[in-house]
Amino acid sequence: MKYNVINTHVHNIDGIAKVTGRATYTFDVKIPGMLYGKILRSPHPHARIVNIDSSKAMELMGVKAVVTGKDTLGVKQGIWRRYSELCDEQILPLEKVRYIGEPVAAVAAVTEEIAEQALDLIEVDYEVLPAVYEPMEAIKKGAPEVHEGVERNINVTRHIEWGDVEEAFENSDYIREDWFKCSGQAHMCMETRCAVASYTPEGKLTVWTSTQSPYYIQGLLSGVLGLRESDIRVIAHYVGGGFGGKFELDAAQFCSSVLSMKLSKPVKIVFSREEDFIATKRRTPMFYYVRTGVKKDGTFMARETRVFTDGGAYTGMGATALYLTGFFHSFPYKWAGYRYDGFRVYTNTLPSTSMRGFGAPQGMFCSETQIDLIARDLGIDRVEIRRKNAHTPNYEVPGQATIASCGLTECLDKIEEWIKSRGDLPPNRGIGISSYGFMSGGIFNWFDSPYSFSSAVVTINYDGKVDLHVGCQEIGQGSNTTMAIICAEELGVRIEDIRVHSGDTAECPPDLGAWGSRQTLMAGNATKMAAADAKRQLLEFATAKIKPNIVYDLDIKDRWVHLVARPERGLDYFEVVKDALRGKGGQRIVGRGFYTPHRKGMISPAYSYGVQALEIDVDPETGKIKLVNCVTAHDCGQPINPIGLHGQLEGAISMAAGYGFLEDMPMEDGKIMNPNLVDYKIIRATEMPETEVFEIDTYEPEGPFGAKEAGEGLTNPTAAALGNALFDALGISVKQLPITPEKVLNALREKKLEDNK
Amino acid sequence: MEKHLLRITVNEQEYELYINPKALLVEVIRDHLGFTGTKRGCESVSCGACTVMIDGMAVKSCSVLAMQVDGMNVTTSEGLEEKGQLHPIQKAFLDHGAYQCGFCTSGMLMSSKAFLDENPNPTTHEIREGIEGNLCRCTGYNSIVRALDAVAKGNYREDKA
Amino acid sequence: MSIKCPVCGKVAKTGSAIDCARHMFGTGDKPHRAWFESQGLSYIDLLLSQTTEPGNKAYITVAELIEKANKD
Amino acid sequence: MIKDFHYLRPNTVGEALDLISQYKDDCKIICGGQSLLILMRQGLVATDYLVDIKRVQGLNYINFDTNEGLKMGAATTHRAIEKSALIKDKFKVLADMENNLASIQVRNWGTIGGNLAHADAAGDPAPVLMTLGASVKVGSADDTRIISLDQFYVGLFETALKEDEIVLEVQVPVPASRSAAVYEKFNLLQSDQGIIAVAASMTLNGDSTCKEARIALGNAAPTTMRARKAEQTLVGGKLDDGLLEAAGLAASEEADPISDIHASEDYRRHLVKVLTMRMVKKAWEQAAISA
Repeated sequence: MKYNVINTHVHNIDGIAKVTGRATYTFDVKIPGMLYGKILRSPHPHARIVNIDSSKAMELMGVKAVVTGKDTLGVKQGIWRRYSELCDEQILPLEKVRYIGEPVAAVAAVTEEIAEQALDLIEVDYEVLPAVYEPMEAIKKGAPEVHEGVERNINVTRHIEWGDVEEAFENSDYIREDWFKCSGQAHMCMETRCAVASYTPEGKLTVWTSTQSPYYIQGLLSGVLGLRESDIRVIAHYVGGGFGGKFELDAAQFCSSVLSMKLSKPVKIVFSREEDFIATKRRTPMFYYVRTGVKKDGTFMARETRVFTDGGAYTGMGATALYLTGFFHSFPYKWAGYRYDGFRVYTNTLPSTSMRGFGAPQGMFCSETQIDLIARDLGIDRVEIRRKNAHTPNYEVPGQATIASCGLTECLDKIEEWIKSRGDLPPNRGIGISSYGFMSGGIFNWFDSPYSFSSAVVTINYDGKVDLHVGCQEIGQGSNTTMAIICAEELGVRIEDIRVHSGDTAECPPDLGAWGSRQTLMAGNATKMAAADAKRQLLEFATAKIKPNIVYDLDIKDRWVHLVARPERGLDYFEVVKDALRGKGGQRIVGRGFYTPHRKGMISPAYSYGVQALEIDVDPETGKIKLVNCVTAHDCGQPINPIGLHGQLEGAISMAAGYGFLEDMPMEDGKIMNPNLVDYKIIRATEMPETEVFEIDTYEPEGPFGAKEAGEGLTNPTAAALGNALFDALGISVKQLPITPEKVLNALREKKLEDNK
Repeated sequence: MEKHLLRITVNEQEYELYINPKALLVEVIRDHLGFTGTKRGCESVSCGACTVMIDGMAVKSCSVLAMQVDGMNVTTSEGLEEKGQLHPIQKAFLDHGAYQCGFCTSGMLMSSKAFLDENPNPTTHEIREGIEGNLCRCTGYNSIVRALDAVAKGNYREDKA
Repeated sequence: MSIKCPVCGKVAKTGSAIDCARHMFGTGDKPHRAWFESQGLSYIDLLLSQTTEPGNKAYITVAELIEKANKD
Repeated sequence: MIKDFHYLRPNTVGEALDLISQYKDDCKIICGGQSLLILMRQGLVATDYLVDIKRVQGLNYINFDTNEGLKMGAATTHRAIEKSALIKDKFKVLADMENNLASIQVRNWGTIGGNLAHADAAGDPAPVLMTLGASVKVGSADDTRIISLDQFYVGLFETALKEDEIVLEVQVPVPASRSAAVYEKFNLLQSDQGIIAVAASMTLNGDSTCKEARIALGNAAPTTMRARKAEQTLVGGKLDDGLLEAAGLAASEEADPISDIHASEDYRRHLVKVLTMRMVKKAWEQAAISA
């Protein structure tokens, strides 16, 4: 089917604002009378708060207010609102602090400098408590209790099982066990967490903030501040990155709101980069035990996996990551029997949560690394063993998921072709591959939203210009542009006819926001439905005007309202709009759309698939790895916005490769040792490999115009492909992320010893 | 603390202001003069989001005291447009999707401008070195490299634009 | 003889004690966990050793106890 | 937040030195200041007076003559050195080193004098200049003197500068014939400082045996250091794997590296060995064909 707008070269509709410095981020917001807030943070990983004395700070000229937990309602909040025991975080705690960097007080002053000076004048008496930093320690008898009454510090457990696992192992010819450790990772959004809260005596609160979900923040603020949801307006017009770290309530949002409510003045809080590293959240570190049984011919039979994750001090989105890592660890392969047990353990460290890939990168690193080891052990080709067990269209993961579209086999073929095309590699070069797949939005609603997951409103004005109001959030991934494309295509107009309104809870319908790769499919379906609704209303008038034989259908394409069977017979879109409005008593045409998945299994309505090949160059004397080429065969259904898609792919590679060999958050006694951009290594332009993508065409029946997830799943394969490339180059397998030069060297030494045996 | 008179030209407009000498250039640009296109992403001269041009050189404005550029010419991303027309590099960024969240973009543009002014016919590796002082968490840089390569190849000369 | 699960009586296909142990770990519900404790073992400590140490120690330990339980 | 200070911007070297002798350790000197400002923002450095010598006349030049050798004003930027045709021609190792020092933005503003005086053991210029036998001319209001870089670094972030002295000039002698110098740092990001860095310069006899060897290690000890034991193992020797191995081993033993989040002490020693072997070999081969 031929599209006019979809899959064409369309500029990002926010582009000009972004390349001219006009885009105003929360970081840039300045309003008259605005005060500046700073947060006092705990120097202890675990301590009881005995007393906080802020009298000296209040005496400092220019200080307007100091607040502590006592100035709040003391509500324990969390994003898993359906489960009160998982709402475990008081952002300004009353009783005790549970990690280094946890907020204990907040100051508002006339300048940032005075606010910072005031922090030194606040006296806090702590009773320091014994702390625990490793899940394997925290789970032992007698370990310090991070949260009172939580046995063995076990926060959440998850069990996923299908088939008869014992029988499947029994029928296996070969069984392999491996142990893996996956590190944490910082979201490292270029815009640190920040918020400007403005409470006015009418009892209304407006919060400009850098968030992935204005609706979640509105709901969570309502819960902790005791205000009606609709009296809180959350605005996020431009957001400097999210990556899974910006859809829970953060201390900038909460403390600025509490201070503003106390003073009825606007208060701005911007996290320093160090605060953003030590006191937000991080990708969940995981310990994996994987036991896999296969047939001689490489058929996957059984897998039994046990995972312990380092939850840090609070639950946040970590509970979801625990589930998704277990499910996607089975992905994208068929298993006769599969059993996963996951344990999320509290520790006195920075809380862990969702981050781009949402547990799947860890699960797939462990799975794909082991698959290469099994292929070697059995002497089976690594592509062949994957092809043999790959998901296929209309496959059902027993009790978990129903797959509709799936281009995995085609992806494997394409990558195999590319590897062949590389011919013989020079010494110390290797190519690693990894399959992957991901969800197109989650079906779960632990937030307990009463609203549909996504909504959209399309309004057609007299001049034919279309206002599209969506609750889905633009965070740089291009959702505003994607929605504009979908709306323009469905309505039959041009991209420049659409004006997108998003990032404002007062203007836009509720939507769960930008996480779990949900927007293209869910908000896209809502947008398509709203546009179709508006179009139907237009076509009623057009039909009355053209008076075609009743057997004819009308449609609109590129501003031309016409008979589908006789395209030359039609009317100008703008004329039809004018007539339609008059016919409606001058009312603008309004179309509504909404989407909530139903009967789509436990996880997601649709799944993306792909295979990635990464070519690396290793220096065997130092262990240093250089990325050379990264090629991805990618099934995201019908591409909507090709420029945005390519950008998502390359961005995911840089972040996921960094996870594979650079990025880590080492701690000593709960203190993060590299909370700055000198010591925390992020891939720069000179480290980025050449990239190439093959789009594999599929059509996803559940997605708008056949589209599905495109950007997040691409974070899943790269670390595994990197490890497998090392295996291909030097025959060593490093099972602890990140794969640093030192680990490579140690692995080489061990291999030498083995070989000499 | 006695204030000092700072004479500075930003985007071809002269300014005179009295500042505390400890004020960083980025603070003067953003907070005193209101050019908020220039961003800040770290406290360690690492991220490059604050990159501006000082007398044509790319410099991180968080690493410089405003008084040190007294009497000099500063250009920020707001100063790239010429007669209301987008600069070729800005056009190339649009065409190649060389930005996503956009927070690093102003700094990236200024590094790019200074780099191409100095080296109009770079190799792609030279382009990568030209922007290695600027962190981007979204794009993976390759779209930026393609955009600058296109500008260097002359695809955005006025006669073609 | 084929080994029965001392809690729910399930007989693993192979009837071997080790598979019965695997079944008990995998099920891991309250009654099954309780049995571990009743044997003076800690379900969690056993999982811990199983997921962190090479070999199959925890399963073997439990298998022995299951065999014992099946004898008497 | 940076503590308040009085800002002073002298126009001439004389004015600068007078101010410094007047305020002594109540003042700090800022040139490029990119490192200093980070420390001041972290509150690690506070000062009553800040003397800005970035734009002082007569501190920004690159000269060369065949007797005196190379002379660079302290306020010469890294970028100027990197781009200088003269340096590319006569001291390629310097230009190459500068090309990989941090990012263009930092090289545009940062100065060679400021870098050397900052005395960061991981700094790039010091090891290279050491192997080139460089010295710094330092001056106070009453006196100027020449300090060989070998004597310049006395401890962690500590130099031989007196409280009223500043670096005025970097002096590099004319390289001997049949000699070559090379530098390499090991890092994960191209623009980073080295986890370990090694510079080596080799001077050969007519029969291509080693006449003189100078090896300097970056980030392998509290200060940039010469690997003198390694140098001695090389003098008089012929280029072969055994000799390289011996030199590398010697360097890794005399090095005094720390363990931190980026690398363990053992791994750093290993890197010293590998890089020393590579640099000596490379310099030796270049020297052999240089004549």
